[in-house]
Amino acid sequence: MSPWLLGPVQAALALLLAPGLVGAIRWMKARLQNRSGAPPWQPYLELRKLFAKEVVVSNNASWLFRAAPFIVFGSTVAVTLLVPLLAVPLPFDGAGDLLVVVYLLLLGTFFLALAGLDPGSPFGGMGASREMTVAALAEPTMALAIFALAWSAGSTNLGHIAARVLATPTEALAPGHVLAFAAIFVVTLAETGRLPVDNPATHLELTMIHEAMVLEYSGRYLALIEWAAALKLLVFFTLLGNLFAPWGIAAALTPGALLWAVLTLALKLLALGGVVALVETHIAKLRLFRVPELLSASFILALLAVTASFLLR
Amino acid sequence: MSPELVSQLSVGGSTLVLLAGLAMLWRRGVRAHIGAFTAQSVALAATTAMVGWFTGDWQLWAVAALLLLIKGVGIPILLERMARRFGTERELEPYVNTATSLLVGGLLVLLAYLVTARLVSVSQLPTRTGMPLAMGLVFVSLFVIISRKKALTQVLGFLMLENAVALLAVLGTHGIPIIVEIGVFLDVALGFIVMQVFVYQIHETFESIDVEQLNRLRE
Amino acid sequence: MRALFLLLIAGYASGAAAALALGTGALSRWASALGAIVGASAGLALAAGVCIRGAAFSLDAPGFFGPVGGMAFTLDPLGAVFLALTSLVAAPSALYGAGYARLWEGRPALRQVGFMLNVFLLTMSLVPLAGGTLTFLLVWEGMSLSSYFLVMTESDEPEVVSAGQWYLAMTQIGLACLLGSFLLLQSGGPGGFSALRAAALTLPPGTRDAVFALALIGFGSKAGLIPLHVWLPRAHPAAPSHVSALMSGAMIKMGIYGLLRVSLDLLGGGPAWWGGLVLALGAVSALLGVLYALMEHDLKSLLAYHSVENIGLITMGVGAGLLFGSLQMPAAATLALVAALYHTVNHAVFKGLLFLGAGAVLHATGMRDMNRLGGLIRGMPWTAALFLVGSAAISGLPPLNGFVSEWLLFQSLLPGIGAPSPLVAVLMVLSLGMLALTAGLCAACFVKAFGITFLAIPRSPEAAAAHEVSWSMRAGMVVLAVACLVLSIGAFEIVPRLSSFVAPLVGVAGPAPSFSVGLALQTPGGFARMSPALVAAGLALVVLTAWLAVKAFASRRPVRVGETWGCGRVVQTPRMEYTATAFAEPLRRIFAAVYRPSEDVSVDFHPDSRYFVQSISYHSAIVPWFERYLYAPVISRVRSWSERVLALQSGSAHAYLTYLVLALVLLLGWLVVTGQP
Amino acid sequence: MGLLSKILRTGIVTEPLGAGDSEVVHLVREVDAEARRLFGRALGIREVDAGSCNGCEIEITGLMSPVYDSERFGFHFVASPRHADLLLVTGPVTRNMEVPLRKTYDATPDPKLVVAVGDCARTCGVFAGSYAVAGSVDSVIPVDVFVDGCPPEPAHILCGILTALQSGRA
Repeated sequence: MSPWLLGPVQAALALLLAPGLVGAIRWMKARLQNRSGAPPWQPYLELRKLFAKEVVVSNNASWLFRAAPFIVFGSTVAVTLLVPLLAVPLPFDGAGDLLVVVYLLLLGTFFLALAGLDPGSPFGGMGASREMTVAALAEPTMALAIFALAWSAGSTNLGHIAARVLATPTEALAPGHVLAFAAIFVVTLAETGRLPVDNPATHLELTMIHEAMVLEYSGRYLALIEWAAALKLLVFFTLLGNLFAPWGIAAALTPGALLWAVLTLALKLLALGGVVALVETHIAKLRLFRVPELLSASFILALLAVTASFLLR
Repeated sequence: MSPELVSQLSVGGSTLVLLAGLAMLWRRGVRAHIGAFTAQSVALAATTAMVGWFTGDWQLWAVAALLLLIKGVGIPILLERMARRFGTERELEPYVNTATSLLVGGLLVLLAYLVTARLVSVSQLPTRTGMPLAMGLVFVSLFVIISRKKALTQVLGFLMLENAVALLAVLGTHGIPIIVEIGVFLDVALGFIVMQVFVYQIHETFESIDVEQLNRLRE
Repeated sequence: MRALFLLLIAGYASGAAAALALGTGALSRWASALGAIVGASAGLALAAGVCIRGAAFSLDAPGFFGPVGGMAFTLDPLGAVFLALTSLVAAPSALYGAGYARLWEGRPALRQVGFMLNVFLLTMSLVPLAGGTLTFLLVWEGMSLSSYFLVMTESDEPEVVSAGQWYLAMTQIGLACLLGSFLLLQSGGPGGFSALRAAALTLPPGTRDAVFALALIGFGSKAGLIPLHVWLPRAHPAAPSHVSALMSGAMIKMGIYGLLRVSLDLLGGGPAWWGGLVLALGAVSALLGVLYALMEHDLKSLLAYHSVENIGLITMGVGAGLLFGSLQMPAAATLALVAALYHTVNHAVFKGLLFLGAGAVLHATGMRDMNRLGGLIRGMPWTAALFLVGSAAISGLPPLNGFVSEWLLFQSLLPGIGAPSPLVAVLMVLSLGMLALTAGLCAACFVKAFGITFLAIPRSPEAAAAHEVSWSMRAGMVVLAVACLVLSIGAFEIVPRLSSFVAPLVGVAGPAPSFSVGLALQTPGGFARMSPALVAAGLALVVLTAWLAVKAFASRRPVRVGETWGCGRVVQTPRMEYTATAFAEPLRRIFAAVYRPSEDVSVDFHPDSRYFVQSISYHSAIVPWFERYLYAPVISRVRSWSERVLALQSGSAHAYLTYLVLALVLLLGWLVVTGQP
Repeated sequence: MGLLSKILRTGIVTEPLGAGDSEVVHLVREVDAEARRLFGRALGIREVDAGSCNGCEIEITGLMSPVYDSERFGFHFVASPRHADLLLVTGPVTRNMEVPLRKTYDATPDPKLVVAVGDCARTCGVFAGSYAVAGSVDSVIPVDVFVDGCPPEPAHILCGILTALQSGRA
């Protein structure tokens, strides 16, 4: 398989796995709440239903409201082309590095927040304001964690980082790496709207952050946004899994190695999903003005990660 | 154990110790503070044991065991009893809110890194890489003492300071002779008992262990 | 080249003359705009010529002012970049101005604006062309004065007058510092920059530091660095929109040009603390600039504070370049300076676009307060789309140019973390954190600016009745929007050229490090590679395929237009929407330590019963730190001194004569004492 | 770790749905095949309280509890009618709730279903003839299934919804 084909294959695989990942997390949470819960493939059915449903658009909404879902979905899919899901010699590695990934995700959040404001409902405004606040506060942690990683790996390009850690396994246990992993894990919970920051399963509009922005969407637009949110979760988990524990990533593009890579990727995603499910069962949602404390704690983790990587220079 | 593995482990160990200190800044409940202190002592003992294993010096093993015994088990039990008696209500609004105190903690670690940079470049020991983080813990524990209102938390701040100094000693000089170490433990135990009496008195006179009440003592 | 230079001067001069001569009708508007456009395109051609050929162009007119000294014009590649960005913003703004000026038709103000705009553009274009001290200071003062008159066009409103006073005071203080700096620098030979370069080598370190400090204050006040930024959020909103676009896009960059010219070219770099100070000032300006911008709900002062923020980002690049230059890391220094230069050009383009957009909103609705705008996307689709492009560019979002220069800035700070001295490493880590926080907050601020102004339901009748602006204003904005995309896609061509201009300044012998490999940008040592063209193409491709796939597979049902869902409330009024103040409220509480917000809510109840509220008025303000704690004491002390000096003015002629004689005697006495020839 | 061990000790408590008795559930309108095919496995439910005394609400919250666990049938409760496919309406429609109920119905994209829960929804129950009541639910919006009972058991509500979908799965 030619390297240039790897990009679209990775994107397709990510699109396929993303709803399953969200379904698996919901299934695990259900089991932790002692109920049988929906099967893990439930999100696929929901997407199928949403794509077939009618679209109702508010009369205040402009063209931006209808264009935003495609931009959000497009930017998140573009990120999957850059992230090392299966193989390390990424064809598009020269096109973008970890910073490009962060800014592409910010592009998605930017347009989703604008779409939240467009219909003119108070919930959309509230969701947009809180989402942008959390995204702005998570930026410094992400930047420092990236540079802690890049510093020990000698490059901010994801392919190099994964290859470097693959080459020297002791690198993965370096304190700089472990701290950067913890910092990015907290940012993942904040950016993808998981529990301590925002409750994905809430029905009370006043407590929502992510869902408040999409209250006005329906039909195929809602399907695109839900799929993009699942994809964003998958991207963050892949960053956590394949940058910090890249074992199992295919070095050569042989079918055997690729199959093994898909298997280990699925295992890593389930493991991280399990950790998130456990975390969400044990802790309650933080009040909005305690979230900066959580994010400053993760900033300190990232700061220590960079300092630790100084010391071992 | 190759030298750079030791330097990596010493940085890892001292990072764990420092993280427990920062957790003290982050969490507000007194019981969480005690848990952080216990974890810190265990990590400190582990680091000392690691250095002992590397240098093959039995004294360090003894020190590690002593550390684990006294600070890992003994003092936390006493603290637990004190906390239960004096009410474990959450730390009132500390002088500095949590987000700012965490940022100040981060800045203090960077300051420590600056302060010990020359020191690190001078010493040849493989464990020198962990020293800036140990110095960071010294500053962080001092900050805990000045920025928290609860007497119990300040006692923990002092004990954390003592931990930081012990870590600095282990990393900087591969451990001081056992006799000196035992002397240090004695004065820690003594200090702790004095503080226990002191906190008891505060509680008796003010029904709370909020240090701010002491301001009322001036005439 | 000489012909283009003369055409530049002739273009602007003819525009100015036309504005004066042809009365106050449409003809005068178009004639002055045409003159400005001719001058701007000549400037662009001249700059392009110098950039491509890489060789400097110089023209001396020694005897221009007789014995006092001559005018010397040289344009080296560094100056050419700044001339290019000035002309790149000048042409669309002039075109936009022609339509915008219909506001003053039939009033003398039209003549004043037309004339002053051309003089302002002429002097601003000559600043990077100046080759000697006398020329530089002359055109610098010309630029400041003409922009002062432009700010004062609508001088009937009180806050415009106070803005003018602030602006004039700050520019004169800046000029005084520049005078001091150049006098110290020129303590020896004649005025030409080449002579100054030679003289600078022999200066003792103490004087060099003094020259640098004075230059930093002088150029910092023009650029709007934090302690000296107070005039910017006052002068820009007061000026007409195309003028504030020019001021924000090009004029404040002259401060950066001056700083680069003095610190790198004339003084040839200096001790490490120069770079550290500039980097720290830049980081603080960036963060405080965006924090204050978040609290603004006046569209143009929000954009003015964002100019302070972006100048902060540029100064961080300059500071990092200086620092690495002094630490003998030429490749890193070149990358930092390239990032700063590239962000200067990008900021000129997207800030000009945003100010023109804000001007269009002001022109259509007559209001700048975002809390009373809203829903303009329906009445002004062009302006909304172009303002969105500007917002996405300034927030550093991928397909556009803001993202490329912010990426370069991030990558330029990274080598600093590996610097030998720990103080530099710690400074880099902190400035990196502040840069990332600034980028995040900037994106939040522009969701507020665009969302509240253009989306949802209009909050006032004027906003509801807004209509699209004239074609010339839209054309000006379209040119800048296209430039945003071209500057991003073409980065692989522009960046190597910029690095070849900057490398000699930082002491890179031989060929400059080219930072681009094929379509991608690559930082020194292959540390990071990114190709804006591929990212833009990939993004467009993926969005297109998604759109086609959905169109093919999703349901055929027509889209039904319903009412916004508000928990079934009976009527949907604009008062239920989020306003700019509400949008920024979480950030205000989080950064309360910086803002120290004060809120007072007064409720007056219905006269008959306390249970029914008639009206609630809510007023909140944040502490203006610099005005209250830095400028107020200085102003009050200056005022008290001036009162004391007032006593001298006793009104009697005899007293004044005695002062004259006294001064003469003192002067002669001093000459005798010091034995001066 | 106390929570985790408690979770492991209690195990899964969801009970299989018994065969609901038919006279409680009244199918009023035939649901078109396309809606049934779509909503068979994935259904968004928006609960609308049109003036109910909250007796039915307590039973409906029972649906989400581990014992009845409506999620196993693919139902999940959503916050906005835009995301919903089925409106679960309770209580007689009071004068104030008449317009909001109609707005909610209009806000829901097609194909959509309505299940009216409780006696009040069908006959205004004890509130019949009150000055504040505008009428029963089907006088305001078209209803597919009525579930009787004051309040009906969660199992009956579940059967009502499943009857609406004609899937009737246990």
